Amino acid sequence: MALALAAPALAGGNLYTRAQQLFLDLGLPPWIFAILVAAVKVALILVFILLNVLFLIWLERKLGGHLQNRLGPVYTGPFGLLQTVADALKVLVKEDVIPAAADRWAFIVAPFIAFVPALMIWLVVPFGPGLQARDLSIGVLYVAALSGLIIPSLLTAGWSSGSKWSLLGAFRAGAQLISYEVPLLLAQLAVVVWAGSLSLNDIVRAQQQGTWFILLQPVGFIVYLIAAIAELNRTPFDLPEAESELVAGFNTEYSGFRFAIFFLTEYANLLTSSAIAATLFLGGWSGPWLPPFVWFLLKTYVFVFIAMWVRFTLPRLRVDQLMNFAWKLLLPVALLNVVVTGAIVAL
Amino acid sequence: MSRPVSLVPFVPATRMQDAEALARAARRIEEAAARLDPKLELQPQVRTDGWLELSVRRESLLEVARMLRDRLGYDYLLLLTGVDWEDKGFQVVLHVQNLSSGERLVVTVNIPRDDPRCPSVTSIWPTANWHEREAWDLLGIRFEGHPDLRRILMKEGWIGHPLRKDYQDTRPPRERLPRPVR
Amino acid sequence: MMAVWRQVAEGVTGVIKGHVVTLRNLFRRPVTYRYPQVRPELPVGTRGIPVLLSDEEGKLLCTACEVCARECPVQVIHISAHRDENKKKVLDEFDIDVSRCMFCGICAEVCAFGAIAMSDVYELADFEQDRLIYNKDRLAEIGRRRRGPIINYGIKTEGPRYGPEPAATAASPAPAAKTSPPEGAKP
Amino acid sequence: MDTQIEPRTAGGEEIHTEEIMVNMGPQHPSTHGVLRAVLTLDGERITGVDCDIGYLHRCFEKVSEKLTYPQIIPYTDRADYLGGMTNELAFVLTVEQALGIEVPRRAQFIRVIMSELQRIHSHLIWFGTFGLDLGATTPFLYSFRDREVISDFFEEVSGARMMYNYMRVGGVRNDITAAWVEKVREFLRRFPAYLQEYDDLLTGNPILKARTRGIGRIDAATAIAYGASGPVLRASGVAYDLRKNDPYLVYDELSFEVATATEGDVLARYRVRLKEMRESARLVQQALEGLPEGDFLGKAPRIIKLPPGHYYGHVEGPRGEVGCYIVSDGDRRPYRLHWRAPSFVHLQLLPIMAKGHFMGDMVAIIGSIDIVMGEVDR
Repeated sequence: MALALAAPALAGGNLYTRAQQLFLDLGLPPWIFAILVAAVKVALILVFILLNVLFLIWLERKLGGHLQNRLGPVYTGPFGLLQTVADALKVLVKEDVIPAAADRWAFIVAPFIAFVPALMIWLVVPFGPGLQARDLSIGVLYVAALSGLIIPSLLTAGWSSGSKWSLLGAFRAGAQLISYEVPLLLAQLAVVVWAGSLSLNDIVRAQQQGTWFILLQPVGFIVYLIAAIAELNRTPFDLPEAESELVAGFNTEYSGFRFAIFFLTEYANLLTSSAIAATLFLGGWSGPWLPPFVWFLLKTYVFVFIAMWVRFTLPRLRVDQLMNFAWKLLLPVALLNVVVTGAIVAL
Repeated sequence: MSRPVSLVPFVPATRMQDAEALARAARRIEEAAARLDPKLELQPQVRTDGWLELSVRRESLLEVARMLRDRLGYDYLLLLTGVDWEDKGFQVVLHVQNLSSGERLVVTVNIPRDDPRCPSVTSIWPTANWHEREAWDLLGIRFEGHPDLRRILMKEGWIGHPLRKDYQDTRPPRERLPRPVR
Repeated sequence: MMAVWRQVAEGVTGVIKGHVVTLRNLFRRPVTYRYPQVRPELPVGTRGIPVLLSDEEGKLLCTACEVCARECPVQVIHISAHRDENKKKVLDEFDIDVSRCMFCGICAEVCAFGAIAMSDVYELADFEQDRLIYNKDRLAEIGRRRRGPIINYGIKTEGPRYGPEPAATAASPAPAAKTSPPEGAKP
Repeated sequence: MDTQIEPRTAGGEEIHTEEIMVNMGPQHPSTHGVLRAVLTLDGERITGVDCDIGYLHRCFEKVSEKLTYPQIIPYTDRADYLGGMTNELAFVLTVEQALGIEVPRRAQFIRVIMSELQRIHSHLIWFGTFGLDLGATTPFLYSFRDREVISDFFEEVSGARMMYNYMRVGGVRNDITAAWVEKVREFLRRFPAYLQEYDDLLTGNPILKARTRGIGRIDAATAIAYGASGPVLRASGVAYDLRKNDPYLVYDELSFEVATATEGDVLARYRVRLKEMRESARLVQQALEGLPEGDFLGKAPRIIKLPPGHYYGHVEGPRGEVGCYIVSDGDRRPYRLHWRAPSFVHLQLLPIMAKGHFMGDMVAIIGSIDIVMGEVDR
């Protein structure tokens, strides 16, 4: 967290130009400097995500525990804070089992296909004013494109495992994620229409000048919330890995660190979706008194809390109800929302 | 969606303790059997615990069972099992009940030990399916006309029928913890 | 149309109600016992392992009548005795194979001399299988830790959780592994 | 299996599809033990179910032939390990009926209290695991929280939390104390609030309704033909309850309603069980009110020998009719003992209920018939 907080100083205009000047004075070609800056940015984001994911996993277990009248992890570290670290260590030293029936290379590669896009999205997430790895002018589109990349990963994982449970899980994952991608994008689209820009930074600024989009777009927010939870494979939409039906769905056969990568991806995606929600609907980093970065984190965790709260309350939908819900309810509502938004904006 | 099923009329408390009611029920069975086939010669016995007991010959079991269900309303098979009486042969025991009147009946069928066959009543009371499979599995009574007579509790390829009194476990004895010598 | 709206409203309130329940429980005190640190206060008569009781002088009450061994449904009690010069039975061995005992308490119930009782000792895990056969010394030792009267054929104990090591008599040298103290034999 | 798949076409050409066979169990999170169901799936739709049981077979009936009657009592606990009290009761009632023993009134009341607490206890587990089957983890923890209280009651009075060995021929093992009664009263006072919590959490939930309504439907005729009993039969619209229809103990002196529903689907069974918990609480309340003074263990012969003959006794267990069939040849040991396990009977209905439904419904159906494999395999 400290590293991330120090980021303004690193990426801030002053320090940045000074460092650039230093490099040019040393006679080094400018591309070396560009690569170095990029590497620092990537490292910072990676650290930020990993730290948060560690915290998220702990939070999920602790919150889940207390929502269910139990304690959650208590033994490792204060409040069991080091539980995730302990689990990670345990998982890493476990045997890496690749089933005999598996399609070996696809099986090995699948977790990483999911993991890399989950990290890449963070390129465009604005942590604070100017605190953004790259302000793409098509930010929202970029996010949408990358978040869709998880589908091939899950399909690959399920198919290559050589297990029927995994296969069923993969089919479910494919159908579900594609279906919920549509209302998710439409919910984002309404925000984009209102803000008049695809750049996440511009969207935050638009909210800073006006009001938060959650107030202007309540329907959009709810659609986003539901679709995002579905995209994250979390209860009540956790069908691809429904443990009471499909054992563990697409990752039934995964163990050891490959399983850990899937696990990590899942929580990284939760963080991503929450960050995007905070940016699009809750005004991103904008807010009084506190530093922008803190505001950003707080808003992200509001969404995280909602997602966890929902998980520990609701039962799971059935596969056909899931599809009906997406196509017959969520999609029309999201479309209507876009149309109404467009009409208002046009007026 | 189909229509809701109507509630079967509530059965009043029928302990069936009074011998009169039991005797009446026994007579009904006797009369129905006589009407069906005089050669059946069914003699329902009245027991003290509220049950009727009826011994049926193996050949006529199916016929009697159908009569019991269709004519006399014994629609509910509680359990079907077998008893190994060693040299006296096997006995198949059915407990059936008339849900709406509360009449209860034990049907026993004696079958010789060297020819342990018995007609299956699965076609009359579908619930008999697993009960008969269990009786076949554990006692080795072959139910003829059963749709799917396989072992149910023991694994496939098990040798022998464990609930028979002369069953010998052919497996090697399990390793026991040696008692420490003191 | 009205019916549809009512259904939607019902659904939404149903979901919200559920969330309220979980949120309310978030602020409730957890009910978890932190087991190894916090031990439950077991009622008298809880059926842990059966133990042998002694009189004030520390002599076993058991008369080797073998009723318990006969009545035990799983046949885990092993008794051997000899007759002394007064033709009185003297108990030599009394072993209970705890790994097969099902803690039904019949042995304590049938004992006419009150020599056997169920104890509240239930943590019986061990690293060696033959240490699960409790001999009369270990059973008597747990029995001597009794506190309070016998209620529901059971007693409450105090002190260390495990019985003492089986005495290595000169006649039969105990295996070497047995001399190591049992793990977790802390007070 | 006999269901034909309609051919699918794409661009005029028929697509070749195949049913897949999936082994659900014996190690599967929702088969409630070691049930192995061989499913034939057309996509997600179930076209056939074949149950394979016996993984938990412990030769209960064979072992019983070698044991005296008091020694069998702890074994009956282990048949349906979530309904120990009612199992013991079924066995003990059969023996008492054979011997013609009169049981003291206090013992009868205690038995009623224990059976009904056991029913609540068992239904709470069912509620939790049913929620778990449907993907809701929280109800499980809540119901176990409340069930622990009842386990404590049992432990205090019988010495064990699950394998009670509490019923005796002629009465019960231990008396209940005034302090215990007060504790149970306190629990019953809080119980409606618990049930309200469950209702809010799960019963009113639209997802639960969508998942359970119209699923696994069986009509009354099928239920009767397949020998269903208990909540499964009552949810199909047959008000058959042994406590009313063949009253044992003092049930005919207590007032309670038989919980029924007519739909015969998973939701109906869910409702029936929740209602039964309320009724059981009422019964415990009444039994505590009317608890007479007196002996808790009546006179029974020291050595129990049943007169030659065969005897059948049954009680209404949490899962249905628990029956005990004893054949005696006059010895101290039964010549033959057969256990009518409701779960064994109900499991036969699974293929009928599951056919044509989705994979996800399968777990809901298994959850709704509330099987205990210990009882199925005995």
